[in-house]
Amino acid sequence: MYEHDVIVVGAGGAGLRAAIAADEEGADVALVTKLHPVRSHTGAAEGGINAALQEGDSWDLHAYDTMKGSDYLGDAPAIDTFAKDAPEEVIQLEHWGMPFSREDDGRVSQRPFGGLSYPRTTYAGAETGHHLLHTMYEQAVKRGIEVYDEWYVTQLAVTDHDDPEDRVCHGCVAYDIKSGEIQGFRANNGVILATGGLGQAFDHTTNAVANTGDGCAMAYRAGVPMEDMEMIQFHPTTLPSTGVLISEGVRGEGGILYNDDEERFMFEHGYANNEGELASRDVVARAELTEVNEGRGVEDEYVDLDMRHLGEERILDRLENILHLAEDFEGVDGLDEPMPVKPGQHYAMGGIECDENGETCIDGLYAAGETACVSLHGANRLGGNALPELLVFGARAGHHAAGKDMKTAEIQTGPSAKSEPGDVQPPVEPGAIDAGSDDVAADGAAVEPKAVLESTVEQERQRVETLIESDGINHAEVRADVQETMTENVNVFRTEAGLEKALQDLRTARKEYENVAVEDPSRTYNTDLIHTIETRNILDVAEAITLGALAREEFRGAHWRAEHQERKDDEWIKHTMLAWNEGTPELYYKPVILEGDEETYEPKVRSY
Amino acid sequence: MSQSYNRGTVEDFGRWREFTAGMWAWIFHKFTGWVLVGYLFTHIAVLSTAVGVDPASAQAGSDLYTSTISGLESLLIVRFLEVGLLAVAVFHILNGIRLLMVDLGVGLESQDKSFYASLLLTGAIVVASVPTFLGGKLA
Amino acid sequence: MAEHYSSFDRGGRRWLFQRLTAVFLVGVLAFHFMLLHFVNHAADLTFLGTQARMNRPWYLITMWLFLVTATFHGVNGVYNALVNQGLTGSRKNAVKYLLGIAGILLIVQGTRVSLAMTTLV
Amino acid sequence: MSTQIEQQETETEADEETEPEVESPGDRRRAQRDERQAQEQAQREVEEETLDDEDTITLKVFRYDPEVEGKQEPRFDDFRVPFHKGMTILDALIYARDHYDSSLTFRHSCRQAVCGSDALFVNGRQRLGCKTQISELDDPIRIEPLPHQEVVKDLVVDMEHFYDQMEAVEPYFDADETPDDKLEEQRQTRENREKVKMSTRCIWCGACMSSCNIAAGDNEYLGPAAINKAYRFAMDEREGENRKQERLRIIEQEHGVWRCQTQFSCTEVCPKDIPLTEHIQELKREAVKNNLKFW
Ligand SMILES: Cc1cc2nc3c(=O)[nH]c(=O)nc-3n(C[C@H](O)[C@H](O)[C@H](O)COP(=O)(O)OP(=O)(O)OC[C@H]3O[C@@H](n4cnc5c(N)ncnc54)[C@H](O)[C@@H]3O)c2cc1C
Ligand code: HEM
Ligand code: SF4
Ligand code: F3S
Ligand code: FES
Repeated sequence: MYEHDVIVVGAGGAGLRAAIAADEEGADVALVTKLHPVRSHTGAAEGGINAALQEGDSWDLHAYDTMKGSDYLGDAPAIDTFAKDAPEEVIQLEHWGMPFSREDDGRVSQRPFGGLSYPRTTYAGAETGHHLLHTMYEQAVKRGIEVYDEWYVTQLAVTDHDDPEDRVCHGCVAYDIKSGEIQGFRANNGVILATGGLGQAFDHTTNAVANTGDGCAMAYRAGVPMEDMEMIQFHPTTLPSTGVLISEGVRGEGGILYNDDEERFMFEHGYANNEGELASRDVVARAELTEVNEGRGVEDEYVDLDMRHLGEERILDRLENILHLAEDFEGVDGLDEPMPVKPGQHYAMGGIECDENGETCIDGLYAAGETACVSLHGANRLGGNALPELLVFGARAGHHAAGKDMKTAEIQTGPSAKSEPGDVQPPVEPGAIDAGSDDVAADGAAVEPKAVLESTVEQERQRVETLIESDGINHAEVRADVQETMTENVNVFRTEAGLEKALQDLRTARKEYENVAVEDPSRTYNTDLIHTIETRNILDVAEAITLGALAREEFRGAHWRAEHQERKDDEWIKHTMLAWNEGTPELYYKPVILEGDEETYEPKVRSY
Repeated sequence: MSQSYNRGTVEDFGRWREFTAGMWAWIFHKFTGWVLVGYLFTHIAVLSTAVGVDPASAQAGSDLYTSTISGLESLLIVRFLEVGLLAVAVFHILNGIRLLMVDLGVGLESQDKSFYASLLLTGAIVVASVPTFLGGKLA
Repeated sequence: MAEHYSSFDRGGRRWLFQRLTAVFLVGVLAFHFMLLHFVNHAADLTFLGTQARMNRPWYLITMWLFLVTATFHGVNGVYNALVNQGLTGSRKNAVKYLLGIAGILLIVQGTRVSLAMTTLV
Repeated sequence: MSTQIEQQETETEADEETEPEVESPGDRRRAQRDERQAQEQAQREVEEETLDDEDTITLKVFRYDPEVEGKQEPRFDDFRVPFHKGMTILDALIYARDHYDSSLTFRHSCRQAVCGSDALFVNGRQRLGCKTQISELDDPIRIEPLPHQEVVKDLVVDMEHFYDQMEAVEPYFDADETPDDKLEEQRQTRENREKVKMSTRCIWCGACMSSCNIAAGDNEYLGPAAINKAYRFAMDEREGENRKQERLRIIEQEHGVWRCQTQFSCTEVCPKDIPLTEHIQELKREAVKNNLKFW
């Protein structure tokens, strides 16, 4: 068993920032991560980091933009804290040596970004995330922070009180991928989950293969509610075979979208008569899919993004990176032919419910980064707002877990924050096949930290043993089924029938999962095993997403419902919450907080 | 801990087919360098016959030094070896110049081309010198 | 944690000398080859001819410098090559001294030979 | 066609798992597994037969597992994978794993050449699996783990040594002084940022280190990636003169820059096109200049 004051699970931007923060407070902190830190998906971010740095800009403008962007589903305390802390965090990155792009006077450059009223996006070329990740990992090395890399966290060690709000998290259990060893990690002060996105619930995503929503699933099963899971952002231009992102810049420069009949469908089919290709992400994504669904897709799958008319010179000057991406990942020469694109899952706005200090309703359990939902992004995330979120809330979680005195959070967490029960009628029973059987809060009255940890370790050893020893089907089939139905039914377009179909398919997949087994008998670097466990997590988050989507009968931000074509502010300015409830998920609602420090945000029509 | 398997020499020179220009240049430079040191030692050894030559026999051209050298030079094989030595030396010089340029940061992008150029030039110089080396009286 | 290498035998000096000697050698070696194979054919060499050349002080000094630089360059090159291939510890030390001694012997013998070629001693 | 070999192998693997024991639930499961594997094998053969030759490629993949008896002696397995336009080596490996053999092991994550997980030795050259189009390669495609690194299993190599070397150059920004004001950035000229730009692109994939013959021979050699890392900081004007001196001290140790024999292999294989040899050479000159001041 390993023991530290603070255990940070995940070493992307959020995890690293949290670990450095805890270290700053003098805590003994360790990072436990299934990938070496520099392999985290934060490295893939291209665009930039928002922060109000310049004179003429201010944190409240940033907060206002963020609230508006969230379509009034963000919580004001989270948004205000975020906008206030972001500038210092970004400058701190600069002090840590991040190679930001510069102005002539040597200051950090800032550029305009969608949905921002001021050019406040700092960036480092088109590789902002890469530089952020590496700069922060380097600072972690400088501080000698312990890293357990290629250790896969499989479960949280939580006491088994009935009410999740009484539970305490004492650590987690992890599996050393290289040796196959299973160990308990005891956290004296707290565990911070920073496990990133859940894009692998979909079969077409800009997310990494490792983004399987492990943190969400583990916290969910441990009793922390999931918040606004239905809010998934889809990006309209990703490469069909890999999901690699083709930046909005192509359309910004004048790139045109064509269907198979070579029609400029954004105009010709009236999706956006004014803005055309430059309409907002969700509009374009829906237009593309409509084309494909109506049989006008190229190879019935995608549409073409053409930039040839821009001329070689301009392309090389401003979009060179895109040429490389299309060439390397799709085998297409953008100077010669149009590039195939289709919408892809991009970001999860929802996640583990937590407050401004990263605390969840379980004592000693924190969440930060994409896996968390402080509710900063609400129903729609603005470009460039995720990276500063990692910094701001990563740091806050780290500081708090290490014992720093901080302002009491205004956001309420846990089932006690419920304002009304949910009403969702799933066509099949959601949740665990055999409710209560594999919960973290295991049977027995373990409360004492060591005992909690030991019993969780034992449980995980059993799970691994069974998976390897038994005989069954390959998880890959189950995973593929989940991804397929999610992309088919819980995509950009959501109909009641589709969502119900998805829940049925997920149920079937869950039953199938009961029969999975790991074929590879080896304890050495058994990725078959890891992926099999991940698939379980994918199932849990996919179901949570779908349940939320079925419940929310309105069109808000990224969430579009065929039967409900408008934003219903009277009824739906509330968060959809999902409690695992020992395997029988329960949906309820929690109010959105619109009273900010400076003003109370008034929901307005979101148009740009 | 997992033990691991060492793939041994396959990894090094078993892969020569996959080497690129810079690698070949390195190998050739190494090889020619070693030949040159080898030669340097031998050369001094041969020249050592000059020690203790008495002036009289030198006048007659029958001293050990003169006769050793002309003796060696009368062997055709030695003449061929000398051509080889020339090739080795010329390549080492030309590639040495290439390396000095690399050290100075000049023309790094065309390092492969300069290597091929060294090879070609070496070939040309050697071919051009063959008559001189193999010519001259053998006896 | 990463180990910290602090062997302060900073290889820089030998590296620099290898380049400096190389520059010198380019000229002298080419000259040497030209003189003894093209201007005077090797086969026609005689002790007296050699003596005549070696008696010129600038030639003698050049040849001697040629010897010294070539020896340093060659021996250092060989040493480097071996170290690059991962020679370490006592074997490395052994090679270092062996090559050092060989180099010195070569220079000593070379010096003796070149002096013997002159009428200076 | 190589399914033959495949079949044999699968059988041997299965055999070994059966320990001499009286009938137990485990045995039964194993027996079932054998049976199912045989079925799957048959199915797979059918599947492969029906694949049109035109549209398939053959992967020859290095296999090794220190624990599994049939794999202790390294071998190559053949996989026939259907080809589609835009397919990368990584796609093909994933296909082979998910359809034929779930124990096929390799690292991968981002699928877009930023995480640096999947540097592999493909047809004799270090390449990122996700960034290598199959259409550019000759069939059959030979895929091996990175040379000069210890193999953990199949295509996974031990990266510890590489990480150690990276960390040995104190790879973190450490300015002599930073502004007191928490909202005041350090200034950096555009030229200076341009100068370090390429060096900051490294994704720690290890391809360069694996291609360098010197790094293969001399375990203590810092290697191209680590030296490039040192370059990234030594050349960053924000750090200040004192730190630069310390950085030069690190790279000019015996196993630092001087070991580089300008083989250029590192520069050729770097998936991020970092001019590694150039950076190393510049540091050599920088170190010499610096020392000349003291001589
Ligand atoms: C292509 C792309 C472009 C983007 N561009 C931008 C942009 O321009 N601006 C912006 O603001 N945002 C952008 N985003 C969003 C932003 O990059 C992400 O939201 C953010 O990086 C997530 O960071 P993270 O630290 O939460 O997670 P990650 O960086 O994904 O890190 C997750 C970590 O958790 C670890 N982990 C996961 N599961 C486990 C487990 N079970 N056990 C142990 N460890 C585990 C992983 O090893 C990893 O270290 C982009 C996203 C994508 C995909
Ligand atoms: C004539 C001009 C010469 C030039 C320009 C030259 C250049 C060089 C250079 C630049 C190197 C260093 C390679 C490196 O470390 O990367 C080198 C190595 C070497 N040189 Fe020379 N050299 C010359 C003559 C000689 C002579 C006359 C000898 C023989 C005594 C010689 C023997 C060597 C040896 C043994 C090496 C080491 C090879 C290795 O790495 O294994 N060189 N040469
Ligand atoms: S320098 Fe290039 S090849 Fe080497 S680790 Fe970095 S990215 Fe990979
Ligand atoms: S391959 Fe090695 S020798 Fe130098 S130029 Fe690159 S580090
Ligand atoms: S999978 Fe990330 S670099 Fe290839």
